[in-house]
Amino acid sequence: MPEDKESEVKREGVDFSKRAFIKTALIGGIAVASGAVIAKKIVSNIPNTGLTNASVSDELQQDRVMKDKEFVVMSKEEKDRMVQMFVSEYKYTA
Amino acid sequence: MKNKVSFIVDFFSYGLKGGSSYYAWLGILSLFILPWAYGSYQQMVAKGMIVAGFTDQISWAVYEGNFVFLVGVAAAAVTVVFPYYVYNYKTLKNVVLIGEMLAITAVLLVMLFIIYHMGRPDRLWHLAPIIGIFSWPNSILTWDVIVLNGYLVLNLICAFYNMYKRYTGQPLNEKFYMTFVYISIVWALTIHTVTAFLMNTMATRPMWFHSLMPLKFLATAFAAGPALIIVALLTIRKNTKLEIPDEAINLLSQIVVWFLGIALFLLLSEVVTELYPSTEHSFQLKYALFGMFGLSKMVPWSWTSYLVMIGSFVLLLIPRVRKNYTFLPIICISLFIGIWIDKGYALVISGMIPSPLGEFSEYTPTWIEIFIIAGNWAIGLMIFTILAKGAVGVMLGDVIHPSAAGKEVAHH
Amino acid sequence: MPAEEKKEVKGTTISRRQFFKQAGAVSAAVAAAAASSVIAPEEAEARTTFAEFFQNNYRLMTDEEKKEAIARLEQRHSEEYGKKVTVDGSPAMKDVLFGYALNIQKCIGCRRCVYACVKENNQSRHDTEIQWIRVIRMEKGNFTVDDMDKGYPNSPNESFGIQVGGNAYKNAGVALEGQHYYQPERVPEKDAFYFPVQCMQCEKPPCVKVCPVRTTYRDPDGIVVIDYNWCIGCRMCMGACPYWARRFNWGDPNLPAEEMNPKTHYLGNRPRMRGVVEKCTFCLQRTRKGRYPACVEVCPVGARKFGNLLDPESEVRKILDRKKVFRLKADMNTYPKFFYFID
Amino acid sequence: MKIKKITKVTFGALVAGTVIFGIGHFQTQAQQEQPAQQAAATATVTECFESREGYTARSRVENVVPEYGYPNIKCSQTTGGVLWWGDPYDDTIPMGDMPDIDDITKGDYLTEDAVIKPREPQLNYFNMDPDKHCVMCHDGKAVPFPKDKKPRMITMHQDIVEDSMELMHGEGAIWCLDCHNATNRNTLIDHRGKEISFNQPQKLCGKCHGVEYRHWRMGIHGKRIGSWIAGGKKRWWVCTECHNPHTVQTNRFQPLKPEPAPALPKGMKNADHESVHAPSAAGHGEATPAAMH
Repeated sequence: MPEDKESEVKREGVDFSKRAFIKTALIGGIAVASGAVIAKKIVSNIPNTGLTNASVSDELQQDRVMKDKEFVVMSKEEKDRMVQMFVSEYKYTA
Repeated sequence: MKNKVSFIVDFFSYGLKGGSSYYAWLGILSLFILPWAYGSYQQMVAKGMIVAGFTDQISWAVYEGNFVFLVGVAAAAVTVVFPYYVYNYKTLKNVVLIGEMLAITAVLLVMLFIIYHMGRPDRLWHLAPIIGIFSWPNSILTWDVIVLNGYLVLNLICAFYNMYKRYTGQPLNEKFYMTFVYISIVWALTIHTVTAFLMNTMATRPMWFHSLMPLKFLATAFAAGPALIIVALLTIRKNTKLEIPDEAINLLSQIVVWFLGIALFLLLSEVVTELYPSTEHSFQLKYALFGMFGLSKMVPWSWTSYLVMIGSFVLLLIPRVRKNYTFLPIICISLFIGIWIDKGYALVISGMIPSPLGEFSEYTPTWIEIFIIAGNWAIGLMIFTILAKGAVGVMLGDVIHPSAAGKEVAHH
Repeated sequence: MPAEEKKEVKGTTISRRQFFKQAGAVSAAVAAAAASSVIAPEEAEARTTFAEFFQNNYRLMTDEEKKEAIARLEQRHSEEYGKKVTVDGSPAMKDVLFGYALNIQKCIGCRRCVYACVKENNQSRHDTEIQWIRVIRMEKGNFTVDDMDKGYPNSPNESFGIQVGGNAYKNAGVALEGQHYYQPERVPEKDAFYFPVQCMQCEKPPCVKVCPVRTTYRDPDGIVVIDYNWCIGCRMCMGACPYWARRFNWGDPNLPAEEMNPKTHYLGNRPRMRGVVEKCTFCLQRTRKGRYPACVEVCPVGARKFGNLLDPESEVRKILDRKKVFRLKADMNTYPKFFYFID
Repeated sequence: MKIKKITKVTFGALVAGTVIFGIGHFQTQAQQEQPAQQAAATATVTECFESREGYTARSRVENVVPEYGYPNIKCSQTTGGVLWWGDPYDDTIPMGDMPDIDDITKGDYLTEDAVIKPREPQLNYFNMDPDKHCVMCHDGKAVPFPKDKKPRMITMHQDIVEDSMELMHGEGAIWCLDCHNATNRNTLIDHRGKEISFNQPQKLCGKCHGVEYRHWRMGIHGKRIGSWIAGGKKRWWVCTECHNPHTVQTNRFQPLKPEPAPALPKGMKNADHESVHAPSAAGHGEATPAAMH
């Protein structure tokens, strides 16, 4: 009985070998291609990372912090309404 | 006119006379006057408020706290006036005048403290209507000026009119008198409510900015005020011939328990409301209860106050303790001090921490400030002693116009 | 009765004034000759404080009274500081409503604005030190994305096997929680940004509302000013201000004569006295003459912008048009005219 | 008897108190005088920089407005920065012409009264001839011109430009002669070969940084002092007065020494509690229940 099982597994492996090969090849191909793309991306970015990071951290950091703080930025309409209020309600009293 | 002058003279000369223990008491109080005078000179004349522990971060402190607390004590006179006049609770007959004397003293003391709180007391006249600018109704402070002065006047009228009529042996003009009594009952509620508004309308101080504040103010006031009246009554009963029935004291101690219970309930709901969501609005309360960022000067104070309040409440719930007149004054005094810490110290000061810009700092009273506060209290106690003594004299019939001696007139 | 009293008050002031006029020439000469004299300033102070005691709120003074009050101050301060001090009383300019904008991304936290303000506005230098601008250093916080996946509490007994997200039990922070007393070697620092706060000259100022004697009020150009001579020092305004913009002279201000800025305004930077509140006025002694406030001029990175909100060509209006703008504590509904912006 | 005793004690206390009071009063007076002496003892810095350390050093001149006894500038005693301008236009020249920009705002009203602090007088390297400076060497003979603009390291001029070896600007895509004029080194040059004065670097910078340039022209970028009134006289800060063009990529502004922290509130010994803060960050903030966008 154990022999039977073994042979069955082997048989299955043989039976699906072609399809399995195509599958492997496809996945492998995609993996290689995407790996290459990623590698290319990484490699092409290497010379600039220092400067880019420095720039990003310097320029964008406060922006990020402000977003974390969630101070409410006024919408365009809100600003216009406010300015309109300032202008229309201005009154000079000596 | 002549009668009035002789009444005043008799009233105060009786108030200033007493046995050796009476003088010893006044003598002890007058010992506080010297450091007080030194402190007052430093603050008012020599250097300004810099001699006290104030900072721009904590710009309201103990003077304001004492002010708030004493407004409550003043308002508490209503706890004896109300049952006596509205419910005709006759056992309070001899208590009402003491309560009114306490109210007068407390309002005077309130004004004394607020003068120390002001940066420019010499410019107080700017606040006077007509010659100055009285920004009523916009500024809550002006409301407070009105209610406090009004309350002082009402109490002076009620108490001294009553006493003067007793002095001359004339009957009271019921209509005139009762009108003022009823007005003063309502007025008493307004003074502490308005004082609470003074603080809780400051939206930028989250610890004060909630609508429970006036309620909590009244509840604590109606616990602290009667507690002091109980102590005064027991002292008077022990040292004078004035008859004060046990029922009167029992009623007052019941009032203390009830309002203390309400105050503790309000405190609990405030604590849960603030601490559970734990938003930034809870920072002030958290600072008071647990300290924040290693700053914890307020913690022992606030816990002492809360524990004293809870302990007194539990003890006073037991009728046997409440009716034990050796324990009762001890509990009353500690409760009075406990509520003073809560309202006069912790509430005002932790309400200012952190500052609206989130800056944490701590408050340290200076010695000069302590001298001034102790001196003010000594002055207050002195005024109260003399006024109460005079009132006792009137009630006993010792202070009486020669022409009225021996007459019996029914009085409230 | 009150009217009579007023007349009396006025009478006293005038007679004092006449006395000054007679003594004026003499004392001016004395001041010029002996600027270092210790007695002169004290005398000058004693003479003027009496008259100042009875003067009315600046807003209610007649032009004549204003002139008198100003002349009194000019003479006294000139003697006191040993140089010619002018006290300007110029009213708000017509068709001007001042607005301020601050680029929060550019601010490097160098605190130069703080000290420029102190120099311009004659604040007390020490005991107690008064500064109208406070710069807060803020950091990126600990509410991190990483923590979102973490469970709390860590003990399996209490967690019921359910994650609640690592931030749920943490306290919320304050918008303005940060360091006020930062002192690094160099600014700007990495991982920090800086948030200067000063008076916002609110359109709906809570401080004005609570003042019991209306010593603080809003002038037509939108500046909330204080008549230092009318202030009773009750500090209601300090309690009500959501921006902690007001400072109090706890003691006599310490202003060295050589550092004193002699070009002053009655409602602005004239030397203050003990026991009164003071605050930023957007340097109205300058801005009402057309000059930028001192903090705008001194900012080394140009983060501060100032102008007329009624003029669409002004720098502030252009910023409102083009930049992302927010207001501090906008929910207080105070309508601040101080805007923070980002590029 | 007791009353007499009490009176005696009270009187004694009164006398003792008066003595203590007197001593205390004089002591406190003595304390008050100390800080004033300290303040007088501090030295006065008379030269300080404006925005960028090492770029503009300005000397303090007394009595610019004799009526008030103003100095033209006040210097920080602690950091050497300018803290206050008495005369905002001191030492300036007119901006000169500026090309129009096609902006939606009306006109170019600001240029008329614009003044700048000229940079050219500061170019005093080998300043024997006022017209020459850089041209003394870079005349095409003493130092040969490079034939192309390919970026390369140079070792020259680390004495004038400390960061010349590590040019960050342009991330390696540009180099010296993209901005500096090869044939007339006293000037800058733009990509079309137009000579630009060192006084007006914005004409060069604006060629790439158009948005910043337009905002600068509008007055919403950069620094100006003088009159806030639209069209009023202003001293404009030009690009290089704030930004170091060689290192601007990493440091938008050169780090500075900050002015001292405010005095701690009375009763506080240190500000250590501030560092205990768990810095909040994502806290919603009083003003700020909603998200930013």
